[in-house]
Amino acid sequence: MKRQLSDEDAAFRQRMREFFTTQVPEDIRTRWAAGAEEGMDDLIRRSQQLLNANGLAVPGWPKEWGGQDWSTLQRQIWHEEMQAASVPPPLAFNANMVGPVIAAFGSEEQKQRFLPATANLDIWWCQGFSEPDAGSDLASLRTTAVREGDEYVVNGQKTWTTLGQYADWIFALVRTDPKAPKKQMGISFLLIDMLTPGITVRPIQLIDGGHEVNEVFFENVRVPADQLVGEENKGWDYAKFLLGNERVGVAPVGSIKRKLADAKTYAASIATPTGTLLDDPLLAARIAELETEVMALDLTVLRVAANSKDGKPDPASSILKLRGSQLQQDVLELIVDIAGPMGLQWAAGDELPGWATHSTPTYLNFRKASIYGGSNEVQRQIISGGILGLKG
Amino acid sequence: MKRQLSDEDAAFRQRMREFFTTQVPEDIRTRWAAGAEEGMDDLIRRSQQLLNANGLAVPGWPKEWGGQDWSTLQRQIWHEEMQAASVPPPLAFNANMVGPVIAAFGSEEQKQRFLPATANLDIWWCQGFSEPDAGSDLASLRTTAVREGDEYVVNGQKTWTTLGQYADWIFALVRTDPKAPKKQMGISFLLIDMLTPGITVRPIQLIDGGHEVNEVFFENVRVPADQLVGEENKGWDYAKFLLGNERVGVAPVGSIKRKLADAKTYAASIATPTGTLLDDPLLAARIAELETEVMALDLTVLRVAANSKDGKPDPASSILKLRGSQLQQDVLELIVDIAGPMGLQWAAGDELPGWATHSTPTYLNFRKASIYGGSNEVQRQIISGGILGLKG
Amino acid sequence: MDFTIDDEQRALRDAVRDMASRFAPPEERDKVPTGPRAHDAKAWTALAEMGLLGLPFAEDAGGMDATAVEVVLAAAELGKARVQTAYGEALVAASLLAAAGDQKALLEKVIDGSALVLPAFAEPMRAWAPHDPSVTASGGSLSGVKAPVPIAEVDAVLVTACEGDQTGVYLVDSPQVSDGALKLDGTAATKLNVSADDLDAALNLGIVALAGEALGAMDAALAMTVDYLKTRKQFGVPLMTFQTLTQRAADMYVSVELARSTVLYGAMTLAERPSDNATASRVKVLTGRTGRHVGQEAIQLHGGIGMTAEYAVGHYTTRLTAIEHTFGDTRYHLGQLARDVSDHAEVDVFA
Amino acid sequence: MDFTIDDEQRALRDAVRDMASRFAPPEERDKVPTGPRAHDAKAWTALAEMGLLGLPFAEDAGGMDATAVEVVLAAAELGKARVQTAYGEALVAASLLAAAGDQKALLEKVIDGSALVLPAFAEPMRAWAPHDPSVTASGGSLSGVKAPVPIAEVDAVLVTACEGDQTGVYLVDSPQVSDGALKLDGTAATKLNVSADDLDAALNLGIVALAGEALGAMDAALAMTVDYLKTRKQFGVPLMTFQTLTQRAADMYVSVELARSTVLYGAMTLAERPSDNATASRVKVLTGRTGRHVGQEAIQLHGGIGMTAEYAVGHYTTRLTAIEHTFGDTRYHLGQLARDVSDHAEVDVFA
Repeated sequence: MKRQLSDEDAAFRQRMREFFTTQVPEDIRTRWAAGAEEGMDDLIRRSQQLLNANGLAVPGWPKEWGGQDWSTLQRQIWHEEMQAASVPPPLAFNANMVGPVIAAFGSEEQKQRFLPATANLDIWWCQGFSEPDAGSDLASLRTTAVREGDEYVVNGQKTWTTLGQYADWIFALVRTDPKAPKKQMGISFLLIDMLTPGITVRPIQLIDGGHEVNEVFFENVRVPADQLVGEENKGWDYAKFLLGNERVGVAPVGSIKRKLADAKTYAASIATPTGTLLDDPLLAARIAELETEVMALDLTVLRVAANSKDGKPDPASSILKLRGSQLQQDVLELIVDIAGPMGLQWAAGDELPGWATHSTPTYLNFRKASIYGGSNEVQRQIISGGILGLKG
Repeated sequence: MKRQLSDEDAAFRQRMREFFTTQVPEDIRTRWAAGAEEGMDDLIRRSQQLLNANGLAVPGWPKEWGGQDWSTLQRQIWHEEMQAASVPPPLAFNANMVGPVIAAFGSEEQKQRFLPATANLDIWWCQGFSEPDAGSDLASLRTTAVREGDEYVVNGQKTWTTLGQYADWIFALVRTDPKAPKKQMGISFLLIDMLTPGITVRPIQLIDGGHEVNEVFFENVRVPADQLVGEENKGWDYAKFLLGNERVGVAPVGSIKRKLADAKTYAASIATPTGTLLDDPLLAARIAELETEVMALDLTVLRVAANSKDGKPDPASSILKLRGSQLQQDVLELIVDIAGPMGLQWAAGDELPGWATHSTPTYLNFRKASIYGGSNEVQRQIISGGILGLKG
Repeated sequence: MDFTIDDEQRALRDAVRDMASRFAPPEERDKVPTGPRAHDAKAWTALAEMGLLGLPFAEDAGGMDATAVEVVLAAAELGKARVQTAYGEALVAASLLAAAGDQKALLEKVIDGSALVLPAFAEPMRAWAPHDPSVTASGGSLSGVKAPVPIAEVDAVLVTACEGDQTGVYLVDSPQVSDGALKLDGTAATKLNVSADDLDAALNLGIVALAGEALGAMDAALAMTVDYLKTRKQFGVPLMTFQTLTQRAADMYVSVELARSTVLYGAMTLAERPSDNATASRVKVLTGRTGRHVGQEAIQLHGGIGMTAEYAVGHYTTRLTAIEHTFGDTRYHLGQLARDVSDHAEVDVFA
Repeated sequence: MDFTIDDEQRALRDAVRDMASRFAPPEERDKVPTGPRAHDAKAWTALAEMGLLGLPFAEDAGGMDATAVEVVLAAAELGKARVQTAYGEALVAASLLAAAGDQKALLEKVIDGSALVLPAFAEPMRAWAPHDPSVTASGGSLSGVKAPVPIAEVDAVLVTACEGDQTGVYLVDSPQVSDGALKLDGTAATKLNVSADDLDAALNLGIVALAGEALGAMDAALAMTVDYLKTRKQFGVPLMTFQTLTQRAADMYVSVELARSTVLYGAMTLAERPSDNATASRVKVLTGRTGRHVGQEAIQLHGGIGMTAEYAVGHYTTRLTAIEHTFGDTRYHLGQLARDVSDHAEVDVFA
């Protein structure tokens, strides 16, 4: 047992910190930290291309496709430092989802065609998994793909497609065998160019007024058969691999810590009749408790990272997802409370700083954190079933 | 809508307060408030007989058997004032359980034989419902009663029989028709003298070291058939009546309020480097919040009492039971925290006051409040099914 | 204690429900407003015509001679229908104008809806502290900043300001609000002849009005959630098959019922004792906590659909969040209660 | 950061586990002790013989030259087996004797188990405040009261006392403890040559030892609960069919895993920086909250059986409650952290 980083890891950490805080342009990082929606795609693209040029975009991939031979701990450090410096992280759909799937199950031709462009965000991917009537029950999907010669003809609807408005391609789960004996069977994993005729993207506005998710409609969309990943009807296996693949970054600890540090700065800037909000004993105790809980999560991420078995979905990820989303929400809730009456206004101005006027929409927006990507109820189910062996 | 009590109810409240604080001997009330286990049976007996002599033991019963023509609100006031004055309340098994069942479903002969003695605690009743393998699933009971001539022969085991060590009689649910198509059918409600040969009472020690519940074993116990209440195989109906009958006292608001007021006195008596614990902002805020929540419960009890439909089980009782047990537990937890290091010792002495040394065992003992009498999970089930119509 | 509503109250409630349904925002894709709502002059006129702005004020000032109880019943209907207005805020202003005694003409216009007068008490970069403004007054002119001002298109605002160590309430006509802020730079103002108690009473009325609106919002959010659990299927069965969801719906119900008792009681109590700050703070703390619980769970139990603007449930959560932070948040009011916790042995609801 | 335990640590853990199983209290009807446990001289001797009392101390004082990490691993096994001793308390005393420098003889006897020396820091009717005792010292004699004293049959106690505005630690031989209290009335005492930092370091060692014991207790309580849900049937099906129970078991698991990371990290950190009070307070706050959560849920998910003395689960809850209130409760340590919250931008676990 050893608290400190090894000399090697400490140097690695130093190198990451230096790169992120000095080599990533200030304007990218401040605009990202402010959370502005407009131009977000541009920030993500610039950031990922810079990271990729420096070998920092897809460290978890196989080395020949741009990966790094880092330990899980190092990848964790990379991720935390990136978040701590407010650097837009590589697009998860590219770096953590479709990339590893193509690398693991794609044909050689698919790898060459897609992986470099995916690492460099020359292709912006979006995810076509959820459907309107499926929700957490992914396997009930109804979008069909019927093989006709060298093509699949796709019909159906996907939803909750995050950032689909910017996407060049979509990776989708489709039903290729409607007669399969189990609903998890008969599903395939297709790569589809968003410019293919028959695809319509329709925005879904969220309660904070923002637009980050979409519906995607497929009407007789003809997809070349060489865009099928792996084997037909094996898509569920690839999807499970994709969903359970990543433990690094599942809990956004770096970002939570930065927000919590910000919250203290904000609190110290709010006057009360006797000092500042940071002197208020109730608020200070709430911050101290959150710091303690975030520390516990931070440590658990490090502990779990060290035990990671590569490539195997691990129910321990569920601890990180569950607690990570809770603490992220707790910290955003804290910031709304620090903003106080200023949070009643959603537009910044001379007198009302952006952190305060954004606090409420941001808080509301991140209620999604406990729903998307496997709701907290699903995570608890994975823990109770997969770890504790409690099978209802 | 009217906040204040009517003149009549205000006068009633005054009368109750005066009686409880001046006519019930001081020694009964202080010993009851201190919560000592030893001699508890004597306190209860003395209190109930005094109350009964003044028409205050069984106000909810039919008038001819000692009841009062009070409104539900008045019964609520009676109960709160009794608790506020630390007067031992009438034994629930007598006053709220078996008494109303005999009054509603018993024969005239049973009424005359049992009701006066039950009201006066000349008979101390205990409850024989739960069984070792049933838990919350009462209807799965296995204790059998086989009719032989003018007698039932009872065999089986009951458990969680509260204060059974003092009891003269037990009212028990027994299975009289093992072949009934549903488990709720074929159950009967029997009155059994604890001195009948074949009955053994065995204490169950609880984690606080106390003895308040028991196992009761029946081995060929011969019970005269005229001790069957109502009809054979209709016992489940009477049990449901009994369990859903009472809304007054379901949430021990009077007692919670008294404990919370005590907690403030205790906190003010504990020195800190800068004053007393009551000045500690975190503790004071916790007390203020509890006072607010207890007030909300207090008001809800009054609101629900006014809507009470006599004799009908009402799922609204579940709100009171659920929230009442939670707040009772919260206040006892608060007192443990106020006692601080003193709570590490469980025996009082010159230097360590009884409230502090009893705080931990009392806190532990009342973890039962969310389990006994229908666990909080069962109460939520009643609310979601019975009120919200959410039927799994 | 009697929580039943009488025939007159029932008639009021039904009338407001009917009116509110006409002004409820659409639940249609791409037409749903998000965030703080702009002033809706038509809805405001309808409110005024129904007498809601004058409910707790004397008849000779154009009021209805009713009480905070009626305010709560009306506000609950607005909350249920998602009709967001400055109702609670306007009542604060009207209450202060009524207390001032010499503002009858303006009060009448406020009540009949022809003048929109709102309080502008909050200050940027300062925690809520109604009796401790940083805006200063000197010889009838004010300096400092108030923000956010609830609505820019106001005819006048009431502003708190310090003159020496005295906090006063000032009337500023035709204020220039930009980016949500009112900058005062020697701005002329009329001092109202009101006491600190009057200010408390006005804010307490606003608090209970908003608590009523919150209660309506919670009722509706709970009802939507229950309905969703009944009808929505997942994994081939209705959501209500999942006990973890139904048990949490039960907890929401319990929270809402306790809030209902508290809000109605708060209205009855403040009708008798308008400057009973402890009761107002308890109402605020309880509805604040409950609003957060119910609002968050309503979204969570809906899942993704609860996050979308076209579905009402998230709007209730948005509004509940705003209400919690108006006229002092839970932290502020809990702090007030904590400060006074040794003043009484227990909370006697009949006292 | 590396949380893996090495072979030597594993061997220690297994040895303690084996020993602890021999001293675990019975789980038999009418034989189960409830409440604070009396001193078990045999178990104490076994602890000493295994070297546990000397784990973090230098070899030349009879210690094992190990660290707080080994203390935590050992304490966790005691906690799991419900072997309640004054282990954490004895380490506090030994740490102070070691710091004093001139108490080597007594320290050796403490470590080899031949002398039982414990801290008596708590005072009746006073909240935990280790640097602010009400007992006073004057010319080598003490006046005031310490209570509760963990165990009456001690050979000596260490007592905190004020001399002027200085807090010192004093050794009192053969103290007379009655009804849990030590009354000092000009009682002769030896002042130890220790600093305020030494006192903090000693208490922090005690805190992390107790946190280790709590971790073991939580692990066991969770395991029992999971096992019960798997095997116990109700309404004709195993309890694990009820999703509301399994989801809560999942939350318990998450709590325990976060506590594990925190306790192990706390041990590693305090091994390096014994008087790092902030880390000790964070360990205390997190295990305090988690212990309450896990202890209460373990009973609740068991139902009635969880309340009975013959079944171990409630004893874990009892012990967790005691641990939470030893060496400062959650409120105290949260207050300490809150006081210093502006001292740092964030908690850097590598710093």
